This record gives sequence, C-alpha cells and structure tokens, in this order.
Amino acid sequence: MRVSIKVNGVAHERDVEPRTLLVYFLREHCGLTGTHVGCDTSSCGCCVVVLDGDTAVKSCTMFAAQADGREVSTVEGLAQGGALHPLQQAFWDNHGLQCGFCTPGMLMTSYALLKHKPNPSETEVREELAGNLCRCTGYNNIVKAVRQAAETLQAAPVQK
Amino acid sequence: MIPAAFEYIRAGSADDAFAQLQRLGADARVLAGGQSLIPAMRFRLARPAVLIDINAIKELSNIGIDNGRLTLGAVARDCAIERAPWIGERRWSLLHDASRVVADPVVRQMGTIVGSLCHNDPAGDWTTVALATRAEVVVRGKAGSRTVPIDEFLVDSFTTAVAEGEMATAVRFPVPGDRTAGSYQKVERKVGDFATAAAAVQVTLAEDGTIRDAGIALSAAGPCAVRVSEAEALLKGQKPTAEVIRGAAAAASKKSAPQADLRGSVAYKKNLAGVLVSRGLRQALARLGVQS
Amino acid sequence: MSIEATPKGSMGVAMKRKEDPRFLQGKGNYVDDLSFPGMLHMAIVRSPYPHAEIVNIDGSAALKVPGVKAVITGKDLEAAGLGWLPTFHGYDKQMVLAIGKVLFQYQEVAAVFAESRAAAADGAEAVEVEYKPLPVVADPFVAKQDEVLLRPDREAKTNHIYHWEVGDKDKTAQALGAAEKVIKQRIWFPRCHPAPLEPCGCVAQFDTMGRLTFHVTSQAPHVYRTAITIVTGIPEDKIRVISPDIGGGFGNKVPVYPGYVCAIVGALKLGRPVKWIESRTENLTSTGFARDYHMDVEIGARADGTVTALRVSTTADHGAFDAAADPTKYPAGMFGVVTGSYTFPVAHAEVDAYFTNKAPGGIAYRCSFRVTEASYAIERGMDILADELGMDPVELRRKNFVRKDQFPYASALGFTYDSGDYHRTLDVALEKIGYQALLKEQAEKRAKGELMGIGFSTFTEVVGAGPSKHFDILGIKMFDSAEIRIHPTGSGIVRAGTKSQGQGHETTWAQIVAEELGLDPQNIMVEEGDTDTAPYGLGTYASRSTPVAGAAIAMAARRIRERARKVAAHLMEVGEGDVEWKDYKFQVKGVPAKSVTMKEVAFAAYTNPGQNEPGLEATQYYDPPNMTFPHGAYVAVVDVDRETGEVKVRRFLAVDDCGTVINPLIVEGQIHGGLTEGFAIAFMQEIQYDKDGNNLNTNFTDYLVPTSLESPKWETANTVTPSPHHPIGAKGVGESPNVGSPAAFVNAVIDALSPFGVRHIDMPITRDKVWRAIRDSDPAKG
Amino acid sequence: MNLQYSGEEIIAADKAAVWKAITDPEWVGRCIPEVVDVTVRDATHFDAVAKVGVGPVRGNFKFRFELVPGASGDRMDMKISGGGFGSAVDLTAGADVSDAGGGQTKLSWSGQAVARGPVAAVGGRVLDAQAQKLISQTFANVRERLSRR
Repeated sequence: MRVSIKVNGVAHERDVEPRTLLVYFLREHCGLTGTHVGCDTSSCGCCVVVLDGDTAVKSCTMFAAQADGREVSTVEGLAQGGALHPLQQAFWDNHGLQCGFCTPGMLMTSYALLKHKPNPSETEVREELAGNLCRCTGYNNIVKAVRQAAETLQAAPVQK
Repeated sequence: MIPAAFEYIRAGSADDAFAQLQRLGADARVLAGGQSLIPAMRFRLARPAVLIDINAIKELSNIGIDNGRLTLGAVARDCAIERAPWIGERRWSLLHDASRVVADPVVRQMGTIVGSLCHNDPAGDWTTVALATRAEVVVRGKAGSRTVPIDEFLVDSFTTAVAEGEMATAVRFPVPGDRTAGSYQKVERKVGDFATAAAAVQVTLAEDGTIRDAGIALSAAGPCAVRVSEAEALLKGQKPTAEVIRGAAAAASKKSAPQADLRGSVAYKKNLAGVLVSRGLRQALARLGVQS
Repeated sequence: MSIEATPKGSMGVAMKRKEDPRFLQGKGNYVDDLSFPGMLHMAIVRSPYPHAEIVNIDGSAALKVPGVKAVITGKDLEAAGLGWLPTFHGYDKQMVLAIGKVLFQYQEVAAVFAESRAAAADGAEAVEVEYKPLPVVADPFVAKQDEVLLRPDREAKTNHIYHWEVGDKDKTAQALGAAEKVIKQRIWFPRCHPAPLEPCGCVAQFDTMGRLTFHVTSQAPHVYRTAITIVTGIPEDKIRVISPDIGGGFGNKVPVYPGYVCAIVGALKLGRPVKWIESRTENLTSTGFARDYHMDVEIGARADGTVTALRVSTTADHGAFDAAADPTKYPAGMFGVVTGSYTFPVAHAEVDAYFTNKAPGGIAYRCSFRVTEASYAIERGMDILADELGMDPVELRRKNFVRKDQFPYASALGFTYDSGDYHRTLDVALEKIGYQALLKEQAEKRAKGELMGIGFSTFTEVVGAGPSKHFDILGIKMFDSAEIRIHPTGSGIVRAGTKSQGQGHETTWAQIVAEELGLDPQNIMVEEGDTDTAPYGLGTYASRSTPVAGAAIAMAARRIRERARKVAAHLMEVGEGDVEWKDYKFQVKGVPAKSVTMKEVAFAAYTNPGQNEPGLEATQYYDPPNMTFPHGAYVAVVDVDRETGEVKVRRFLAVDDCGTVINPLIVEGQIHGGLTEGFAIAFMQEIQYDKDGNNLNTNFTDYLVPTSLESPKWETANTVTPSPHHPIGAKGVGESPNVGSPAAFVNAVIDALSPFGVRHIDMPITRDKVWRAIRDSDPAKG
Repeated sequence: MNLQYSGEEIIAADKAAVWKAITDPEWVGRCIPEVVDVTVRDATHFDAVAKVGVGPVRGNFKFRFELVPGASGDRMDMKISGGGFGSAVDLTAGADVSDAGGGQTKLSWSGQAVARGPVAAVGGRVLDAQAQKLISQTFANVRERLSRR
C-alpha cells in the first residue's frame, strides 16, 4: 500500500506492506536510523517518536499505515540550523547519555512532555519518562537534563 | 519481530467500520490503540487477516459529559483522561488515579479505554474501574446499538459481550454526585506492568455522613475484574468506621481468587486485595474529608 | 609558529563527552543502522523444548515463502566442519545450530536467509521441526546426580563440568572447628541477564576477493577475529571485524554467538551481505546470562568479632554449554576475591559447575569475572555474622578491614591487593549519610512498629585482567594496546584494542593523551573497534579498559614524549639531558623562559627533526604487573511496607575509591548506572526457569528493567587511593557499583526485617518474598 | 506452563456406539470446536485446523492428533500437538468410557496442556482459557453429536 508521511517536515511517500511498523518505515524506508528498536513488547521506548507535534508514541507499536497523512518528528529533526535543541544541549551538559541507544527515545518523550508540562517537577519528569528504559545512566542525569531544558525553553522558547 | 501479513483498511466512519466488520466477520480485527494487539501480532499470537483501523474516526474519539454521563468514544486515549479539564474534580478521583497507572506514559498516548475493556485482561485497570463506577459499554450490532452494563460486558478472561461482527463504540461512566470520591490502588512490579493486584474504590456519602453508595472492584483476582458486592453491601448505609472498612477489606480478600504467577503467590495477592481495598477506602474517605 | 593557548592538564577534568553530539542527533552508527546493497536478512528457528531429540527438520515450506533464499541446519554446518564453536575459556564447545538434539529452550535450530526482515520471519515460521522430548534437568542439584546425561558428546560422561578450588582446605576446616562463633548460610545469586538495550547483531559480507568484513556488536573485536579464524579456517588477514557504536554491552557482547557463525556461513554461501539482528526475546533467552551461583558461606570468628576463617562452597549452574567468558586458568573467574576487604588468616573457596537444560553463559555482567558473586557472598556473610554476634555491622567491618599500612596486602586466597584505605572510605560514608541520626530514627520507628533498614557494603573489587603470566583467553594473553600518532599541527589520533559501549573512551582516552602530551583533548581523536586499524587488544569488559588499555595509552604517550624530547632538544639547541617536561611543555632545565610546546615539537618532528627520526608516533602493548583493587563503602536506607512487602529505597550513598579519576563526570555516570543495575538485580531482574526447563522471563514485560520511577536517586562521593603500579594510578570503576551495591540493598532489607528474626532472603527481593518472610516469622518477634 | 482440566459427559448412546465413534479419526476431528479442516493421515492420526479466537490470539491453527485407544475398549487417550513460530503446545487428554446404565455411556475425562516458548511466555493467560475450551468443548461435542442421533 502507498503511504505518505511527513517526517521532520519532509514528505516521504512509499509503497509498503501493511505490516510495516512505523519504526521500520523510518529506519529502512526513510533512512532515518536515529529511532531504535530495543524490544518486542512496547516496553523500552527506544523507538519513541512524536506524532503531530506533541504526542509521543512508540513507533514499534504502530503501523506506518496508521501514520499515513500525519506528521512525525524524530531525533534527526530536533537540531535546527546546526544548533542543538535545548534538550540535546542539556543532555550533553548533564551527561544524560552513555551508550546513546535510548537517547533518541528519551529526547522525543521529553520533547512531548515539555509541550504538555513546560515546567515539570523532578517527580513529574520521573513519572513521564517511565515508558523509556535506560541501562546506562541510572536516570539521575536524564532527569536533571530535562529540567535544565525546561528552564532554557521557558526563558527562550524554540520556535518549532 | 514482524507480524504476519494482513490487509489494512482505514475506516472513514463508524458506519464504514461496522459495515467492514460485518462483511469480513471473524477474519477481521478492529485496530484501536493497538497497544495489546500489535505486540501480540509481532509475536504472531494474533494473526488477523484484516485490520480495520478506526483511529481516524473523529466521532469515536469524542469525550464529553452530558445527560449525567461521561462518554468516551472507542478511540479516546488513556491520556485524554489524564488531561481532561475536569479530572481534578474530587468526584473523578478514581478515574484520575487509574489514568496515571495504566501501562506507561507513552503507551497511554495511544492506548484506549474502550480497547482495554474489550481486551478484558484479568489484570486490567479500566475493567476494574468500570466495575466500581458501574459503567456501561455501547456495543454496535446488527440490530443497532445497545448498552451493556459492565457486569454483563465482562464475560470471561479476554472475552466480552461483543460478539463476532460487532464493535464497542463507547464507554459511559455515570457522573458521580458531589459527595463522591474514589481511589485506585495498584501494586505493580514496575511501571508498565499489569497489576499484581489492584483495587478500585468509589464512595458516595449521604447528607448524614453514612455511605450512600460504594463501588468496590478488584483486578487480578479472578478470570476478569471482580466486583466485591459483599463489600459494597457491607458499606452501604454505614458510618465509615475503621471496623466497617476492615469488614470490606476482609470481604475483598475472601472474594479474591487470583492465579499464582511471576507477580506473586495466591496468598500474597489475596492479602493485597484486602490491603488495597482498605487503603482505597481510607483515601477516598479522606478526599471527602472523613478521617477513618 | 605561534601558540594559541597555554597548554594545561586534562586529568580530572569534568569534560563533556566528545562522542555525545552524534548520539544526541540520531547519528550514532549501530549495527542495525548499516545497510549494504543486496543485503539479506537472517532469522533463526529456535526450539520450544529444553531437551529433545530432533526427529526431522523440514525447510521445504520455508523455501517456498516469497523472498526466502536458503535454510541451513546443524547437519549442514556439521558437514562443512562448522558444527561447533569453542567457548572462550576453552573448557567446552557449543553447537552452532542444534545437532541431533536440543539442550535448552530457544536453542538455535535452523537459520533462514531472505530478502527482507519480514520474509525471513515468515520463512522461520514455515520451517517444520519435529521433536521428541527428553527428560529435562533444570536444577544443578539434580544435574549433580547424573541420572540424565545431558552432554553425551563429551568424553567425561557426567554433568559435572569442573571443580575449582583455592586456599588451604585443611587449615580452614581446622580454624572453623576451633572458632568461637561460626555462621553458615546458603546464599544464591540468581541467574540474571545484562540485557543491554541494543540487542546483539551483525552484518557479514565478503568482498570480491573473498575477504570478510564483519560488523558486529562485540566488546572484543580482535578476539572475535581470531575466533572466526579458529572456527571457519578463514585466514586472519582475510577478516576485518568492526564493532560500530554499541548500545550497551555489560558483558553480554563478549561471547561469540551461534547467530554470528550462521550469518558468515550465509554470506559465504549466498554471496551476499547478511544481516542478523536478534530480538529482545532471543537476547534474553539465548545469549550470555550471568551469575547463578549457589554459595554455602561459612565464617568463623572470635567472640569479639575478629574473623578467623572463611569457607565458601559453590554449586554453579552453567546451562547447556560452558560458555562462561572467563580467562582460561580461571573457570570461576576472580571468585577468590571472596575474602573481600577483610583480613582472613585462612580461607578456602571451591566451585563445582554443572550442565543443565538452560541457556549457556555465565558471563561477567558488569563484573570482573564472578567478583559480584564473591562480593555479595562476603558482604551478606559479614552482616549475618554481625547479627549473630549482636554487633553493629559497621564495627564488625571496621574491626576486620585490611589496614592502610598492610598494603600491598596478600590475601589468603592469593591476590595481592595493590592499595586502599578502607577505614577512611567508610568514615566518609558514615559521615555523609549521618549514620548516628539514622540509627536514632530507626529506633524511634521500630518503637512504633515501622520497618526501616540500614544496609552496608564495604567491598573490594579486583579488576584489570590481567598479568600475562596468569590471564589469557583462547591462549591470547590479556594485555592491551594503544597506538598514538601526533599530526604535524599538534592534533592526533589514538587507537586502542578496547571498545567503548557507552563508557566514554572517545573522551577519556583523549584526556589521557592530552594530559601526557600537553595537547588539547578536543583535537585527539579516538578510534576503536576496527581490527584493520587498531592494535590487537583484548577488549572492554571486566573494568579492564582503564587499568590495562588506559595504561597502554599513557605509556604510548610517554614514548612519544621521549621521542619529542629529542626534537625539543634540537629545537632549543641544548643536549637532551638538559630538557625537562614541566608544566605540560619542554623546558631547558633551570631556564623556564626557554621552552617549546608539544605542538611546536610536533610540527618540527615533520618539518625540522634534525638528526632525529621524523614523525611522531608510538605503539605500546601493556602487560599489567598486577590487577587493580578498587573499593568502596555503600549505604542503603530502606523503608518496608509490612502490609504489601514494598521496599522503598529512601537513600543510597556510594563512596567509591577507584584511584586516580580521569573524568569525574564520566566516573559519576558509571556509578549511577552500575548502582541502578545493582538495584535491578537486588529487587527485579531474574531469569527463572520452571522445573520443566521453560524460561519464564523472556522479554521486558517479565524481565524487569527498572524505569526512572523505580530507580532511586543516587548520592555519590569518593576517596582517592591511586594504584601504585598503574602509570596514572587509575583503577577502573564501571563495575564497582554493580559489584558492591546488591549486598547493601539486601542487608538493608534484612536489617529492616530484623524485628521478625528474618535472617536471609535470596534476590530478587520481591514484595511477595518480603511479605511472606514477615508472615512466616515468629509472631512473638513481630 | 502446565494446565490441568477434567470433566464428565453422560452420553445418550450405548457404549459400543460411543466407542465406534471415538475411534474414528474423521469423526473425532469434527468434534473439535471451530474446526475448519480435518485431514486423516491413518487410522489413529489426523491433522486438524481449528479457528482460535480468544482475546488477541486469533487465527487458524494447525494441530496434530494421535488417538491411542485402549485394548479393552474402556479408555481412549489422545495426544494433541500444535505450535509453530518457536512455540509448542502439547495437550494430552484421556477418557474412561463406562456404561452409565439406561443405554447411556459415561465419559470421565481429564486433560492437561503444556505450553512452551513465546506462546506460553506472552500468551499464557490467554492460552489457559483456550486449552480448556479446546479439551472440554471437544468432549462436549462428542456428547452432543452422539446424543443427537
């Protein structure tokens, strides 16, 4: 079947099998390999992308067909004009990543989180990131990073 | 892991979806949030020949309160409850609590309440909440839509009153009175897990401070969510004393008939049923300003 | 030429990581991100039976699935001489694809090659395998009885794999017999799995000249190259192994797995690149598990708490093949560190390992080969002893610590601890956590019937394998290596035989070189993981990167400095003996104004070397003289809900001493991560098998990895006792928190439950277990 | 996972008629609930394709059956195996056949299901309901079809 999905502002129209998961559409049909696959059960969140600007979804638990005609944002679309997004900068500043495998999903979940809750408390960040696993950092620095990014974004919102 | 091949149909309207279901019969499955169905398909435990995607149907995503009922359409997401403007009201505290512990926060962006009811996992959250709140499910069949009380809707593990070719289109929760509060108590091994045990509690007080009405239900305590009618009867008309609460908790523990699994032993889960009902009652009452 | 900036030190600087920008932008390059023209996908057919004869494998239906190119089975591989693969320490071999019978559930039975991921999955589903179930042995204590022989392929007709022991058996028995107090406890460290978020995978491809390029999630690419040669007979020069970015390893990506061999065979047979990426289920059910040690711990002591003897007898469950990734002479790894931080005059440790119908492994999960098991055993044992003596566990530990003045300390089980200051580290911990206030709070809570526990672990680790006279894998000595080239304009590249999986080598290796040479770490590129370019190294696991490769890098840099000194002398027109390295530049002795920077020297090395050999590069292979011995003092504070059994970790403080710290940001990050895995092991993660041999924790819905909500908030501090034998004094840190923390968690829970007389609960400490321990306790005590 | 079931059926037919029916693979195959197709391989073996539909688990699944009739005509055992995609489901069911008087026959049956692989790990709770249904419904159908005659 033919699907057309706008990914990071660019329309991608492809013929796919209906069983193509959105994550494989992004990785194998669009060549955007920043979105990762870490499990089979919708548990790990390595595959999180943002749908229609503010909804974090696990792209391994959604078919590309379901995203036909919609907008998807991935980690590759976060940095603008060569400048890291405040979330990316904050993860860097706070050592919020190690192996980097969970990072794209963490960033995209955080991105949607800050759209809904621009100034989350530490507990709220911990609650909202609980659909994303990280094996390396122990989360402390990720939580710090998200809160730093929230501050930066509130001081100077990124137009996106 | 890749699902077996299937045909995909995006339904444009509820009528369209229903017509497709009628046409395709047992070969088709309705795709709502897909958060249980798609993992099952990836393991090839589920291999429907056709998926009828109802996610794009606007009329099924509605959330609204009218005629004393909160109606949630078949593709209203879990997260929509968390974010509803009225969710902070005391009367909705049971729904509020539950909406924050269903699956995980990202899964809740796609998962639907009606889908969860139709899935009818023995350890589900929404089924338990629906029992305690005395919700009803709107089921569309050949003879038109009918309303099924939740107690009749939940038939057996993974089995509901929705027959072949039918679809559930909405769930309706009665809008509780002003002197109503609830609580959802869930013990889970980690975020995203099904309940080891959970209790949904909703209490309405009469003017004189006695309990006018109570809804008590358990998750992971039987083939599907269990109403503890014995506890409900015990509470009704009583002053909410510690003794009454103990009685309700004991009734819950007795009624709980869980299966031993990786989440815990039968004895532990039966104990939890009582503890969680007790805690739920105390929290609901505290929300109503009653210390017990 | 001019100097842009005054050179300065890079050691101990909390530098942000150089590798991060690519990961943050989704530009990491993991193995599943690779795609090559004509690439096929491989899927593996696995056995649902834990022990069964294979009656027939029928691939004909699979071959009819559109896109399927080939199906291979164990018979095919055996015919080609590729049926078996050696396990790393050389005691056993493992079937690539099942031959004749399957020995564990989810064992590899056939491989299917197809044009797409989906077609490969369809093909795997269509392969029909007929099994005849055999009796299952899922318990090492049943295996011991040898009633069912699991491995008739082996010469020894027994399920017993090996007996290993260290220490003085008789003297230990005597000392225990004479002790005023003896405690004995069976302590099980259950089977768990590292479960890095990126599963294992590879892409195998042969070029037109028949040379294999093998991209693979490997923590030890050079060892893989040699292993591939041993298995396939492809000459080592015709193999290039590349470990691209790796999404976490934790020991899981040390062994060579059957899927890799199948992918290479498929690529050779079909003449096209073959990609194999395992699913999470495959990762958890068939690749290297960890632990599964049943340890009988006995400690003898005088009535005043002075320990007099330690005996530990262990039954190890290795699964269907002995694929434990230990050094050859150490089938039970570094288990001999079980005397911990304490001065046991005599000790004896032994391990007997058995085959069972479970997945093979026994890998070092964030652990330097069985150190985690050993550390857990002694730290639990000391708490039980304290309890039975009615002593404060802190006082008992303090009384028996190896004293600062005893280093280098020869342990009763043969290690020479390099350095440490256990008393100081513990004192820092006690002060930071506010031990006295916690004790007071605990007493108040107990009076009210509330359950609060304080748990300690004052562990000593042994890392950095290792000295060549003792340590090898497949016969290859466990040295490591570095090659540094400094370019004319003062930047450079360092290549090492290690492979970062998140540890931040691209940053820390650059910092070491920069520190040694007075250069800017931002302009020192680090390259690892490509066997065509990096010098031979044994890889990254067992916290050996900094102790071994880190030393090699520092030594290589010093070689460069010595060569540079000659050029500096030439530039400053003085004798080499008059040049000293001071303040990160070369100076004429006693004439600070006369100096040249390394940057200037580097330029001269290519433009004006004088009589000296042009260029500026060096290679160093480093054979460590000893292991390093990081230590720490950890404190956990927990509250237990007696009705639900829920344990809340209210506080956790880790005071670590890993010697010299290269990058405090990275060290702290390693500690946070290790603590979180220790927490997971203590409370959540377990690979369980039922008595029929079914794996019960096959994916992330049942193999419980903690989220941000379960994970405690970590407090950290450190002391610094440099390693005397390491060039920069560093000891390695990646594993300490995972080695040290489980005992602290468990000790805290047991302390909380002490009013009930609860003595021990095996991990993972679930709510159900806690609740049952309280329920089954003496009601008079509760 | 290991699941056990048992039950009893009283059939309004005599023992000889019952025995004749339950030793006929084609006939037994048609008693399987939601059966789509029966292929008899020999006198005691047949393959059946049955529709499974509990919760998310839905589709046509193939099962292999082996009938093991007791020599004395008092006991029938049945081995059923199904699976695929790395999973195996082995069911065994046995029934004692006895005269219940008044031209009726009693079938006292018991069965157990052992599931292995992903189907057990992921679909265990669903499987329990399904295995019970498959076994109990098969015997119920035996009663119904024979009693109808």
